[in-house]
Amino acid sequence: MTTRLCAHADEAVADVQDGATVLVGGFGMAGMPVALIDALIRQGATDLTVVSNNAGNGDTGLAALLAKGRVRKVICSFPRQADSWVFDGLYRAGRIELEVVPQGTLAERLRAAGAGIGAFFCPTGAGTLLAEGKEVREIDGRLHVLEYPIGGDVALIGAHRADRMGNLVYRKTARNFGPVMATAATTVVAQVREVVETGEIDPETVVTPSIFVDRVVQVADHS
Amino acid sequence: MTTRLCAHADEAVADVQDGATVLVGGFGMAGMPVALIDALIRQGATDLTVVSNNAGNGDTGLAALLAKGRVRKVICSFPRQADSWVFDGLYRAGRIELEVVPQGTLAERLRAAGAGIGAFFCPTGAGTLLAEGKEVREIDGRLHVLEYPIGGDVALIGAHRADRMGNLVYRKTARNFGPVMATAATTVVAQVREVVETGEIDPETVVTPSIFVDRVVQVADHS
Amino acid sequence: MTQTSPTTGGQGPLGKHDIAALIARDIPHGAFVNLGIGQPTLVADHLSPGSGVVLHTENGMLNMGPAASADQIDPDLTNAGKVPVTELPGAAYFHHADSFAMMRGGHLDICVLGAFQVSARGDLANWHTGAADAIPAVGGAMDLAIGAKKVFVMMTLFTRDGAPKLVSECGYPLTGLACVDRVYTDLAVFDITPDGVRVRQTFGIDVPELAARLGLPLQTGAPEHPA
Amino acid sequence: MTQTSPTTGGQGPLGKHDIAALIARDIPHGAFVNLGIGQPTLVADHLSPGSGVVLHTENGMLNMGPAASADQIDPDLTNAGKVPVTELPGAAYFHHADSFAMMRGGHLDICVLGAFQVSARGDLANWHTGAADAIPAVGGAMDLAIGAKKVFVMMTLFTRDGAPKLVSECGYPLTGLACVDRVYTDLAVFDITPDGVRVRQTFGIDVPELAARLGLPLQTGAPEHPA
Repeated sequence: MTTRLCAHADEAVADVQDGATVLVGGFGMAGMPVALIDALIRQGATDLTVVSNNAGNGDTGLAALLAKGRVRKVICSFPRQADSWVFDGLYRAGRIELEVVPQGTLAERLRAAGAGIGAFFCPTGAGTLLAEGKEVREIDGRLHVLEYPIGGDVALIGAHRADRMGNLVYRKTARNFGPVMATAATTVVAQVREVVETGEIDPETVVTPSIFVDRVVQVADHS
Repeated sequence: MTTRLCAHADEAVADVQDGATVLVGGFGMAGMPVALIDALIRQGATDLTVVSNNAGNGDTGLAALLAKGRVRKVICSFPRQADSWVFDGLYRAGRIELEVVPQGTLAERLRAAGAGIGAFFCPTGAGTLLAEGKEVREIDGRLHVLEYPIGGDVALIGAHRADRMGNLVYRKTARNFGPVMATAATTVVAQVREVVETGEIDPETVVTPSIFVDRVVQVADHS
Repeated sequence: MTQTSPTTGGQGPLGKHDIAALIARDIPHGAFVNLGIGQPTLVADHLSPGSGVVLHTENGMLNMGPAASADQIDPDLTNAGKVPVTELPGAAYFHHADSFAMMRGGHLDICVLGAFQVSARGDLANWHTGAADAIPAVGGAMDLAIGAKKVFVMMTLFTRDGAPKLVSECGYPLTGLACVDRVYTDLAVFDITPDGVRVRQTFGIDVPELAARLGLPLQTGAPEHPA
Repeated sequence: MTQTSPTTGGQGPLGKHDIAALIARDIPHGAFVNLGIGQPTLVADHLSPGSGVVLHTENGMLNMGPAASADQIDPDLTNAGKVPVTELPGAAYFHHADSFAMMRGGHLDICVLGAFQVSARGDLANWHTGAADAIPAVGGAMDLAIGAKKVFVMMTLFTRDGAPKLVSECGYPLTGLACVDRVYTDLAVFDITPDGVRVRQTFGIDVPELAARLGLPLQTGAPEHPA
């Protein structure tokens, strides 16, 4: 339905429920919806499952959400980084669950959720620890692992520009997980740097059409 | 490898082999690579499998290729149209094979070929004639049909503009099957209306990156 | 447009433009809608500019505008029926795999389809007559049938020969199983519910006669699960 | 860069920059290449502007340029290691699902990866030490391992403790099965072939000594299936 322009990030995440699965875009800081994560911390929802490429860096953003004990489980490709001490501590203390998914399989499982694909046979990870317990099938002489969709209750993404209808464009490699997460959640919230009038984005260049976007919040850059 | 700019459509399709599977873009006339099909007719390859949304209209283009007896099998979603008399005649005479695939499943099977997905469970067509003989599985309470990739030896597509590297943009609904077929064939040939210098297409707006494009031919519009 | 209570016959039968108007009225503000090909595309003519309804065409576009006038025709811009159309502000183009992912992924609010038959449990038959010499051609029918959040069918209730098209079991080859939510016809509007077929409105016929002609049990009264 | 015939030891061992230069020299003109993260990204420094090589970064870009200088840093433009980079003319951006579809679909000509171990049949271990307290983190390693047409590994041939990293069976958890085509090391370059490990070049060591230190049978002579 019609995309809503929210005056503040707090309004955009006001209804996130305890126990929700939250898809969080970004790769490193590029495309990271920092203002929305901060609003989610203020909002207070807990017992969350977070799906994101990483599991937080430093002490802000996703790491701050984790540090407050709001996250029950992380589904990501790469939790361990030089500055992922918050996650590392929680994990070693047994206070957070972790599902590690190869990065491309993570993207494809999100896409499957958005694209109505029930499951898919994927060659990535066949014969490795990450395929343990999964159905495996040889197709055309190659081992494939059966992978299921990952959908979210909410997606928080960072885009560059929206029009008033909710069409989105991204900028450079900040595009990353945003477009695919936007297809994969019941409620999709985008933080953007700029909102323009409908018609000002060339229809050939729209990356995420408005149909996928529920709420848009304009925030100052890098906040 | 590096995209080759061909002076003429004949050069671009010179090496299509008898027995090849040829993906042909376009939906109606929008995006139809007419000049490439005409060149393929002149080139003479036969015993072809053609994958396209339709099975030819009127007496030109794909219909002309069929009329010359060059096509053993058509894989498409919608062969029967008001002006598909060439296909209709061949089919009724038992001189051409037909595999009918739901349009979205056709697009998704092409994507799977290009994306290295071994097979996927798809709800479309479950419980219908088009699922007969296919593996069916209930996932989340819904029947799904196991669908396999459709890849091509050659893809012939129509795009709007290329740069000299082979990056492509399309125009309006002429985009249709082009981008997905460009990922799904060993050799991808694009006819375009315009070739511009590398760097003149905004990297944010590239729809088919050069990695997928082997040959580009500039042709006059609607030829 | 004629609206009546479900238990009394109003004026009828409706013409196809009346049915289209009825459907247009039931589409919520701002909905994302696919109108398939053929008769359902008439619904677009009855959507007001202020409806906020966004039309999807499966050949790769959102916010499709009306059919193109002679001087607007652009061979690169057609609807799924290959009719030249126009573009509204806020449109977006995408390729076929993305377009059908959007559909199959349940992102469209409503699609409106024609039908040969609909069964009492919502099975749809609209792609194949099953005749031995018919050339099968499915297009996007199966994708549309299972993709949208709500599937509305627009059809006459009886064939020219008087045979019901709302039936206990489809005789024609199926397009999709249990996928239809509501059926708009010249004589009545029906909801397909877990409890069976429920009459929402009738036009020039009363419910007992309707039930008799269809040979189907019909529920009446307010639906328990409004669309 | 030192090149020798496979049967005579040349100068060696090579430093990481020499190995990177060697790999760069073996990348064909116009190839589409992913350099992963860490040491393999050094290969980019040895590609000449005229090489026509197009770099892919899995976070969604083709025709990535060199690392950004201080005044070029754009937080929206990084490589897979999250290092600020630049854009070359003819670049293209795409989202993560498209980027990994490109990789998994076999469209990249070459990817270059680091490794803990490579087995004689090309199994790769580069993501997990298997230590009980290690936090598993795979990133794009498994996708890269199985995706590109050719997978090159860049590593030292022995650990600091002198243990071989080219082994008959990997002891570390695997990243991918039978996926490595060629192994570039400080002491030798190897092709993984259906007939076993074939030495292409050595640096400061001869083949018998190499075979002895590795404890592996080694083929020599021209490869039957050149990369």
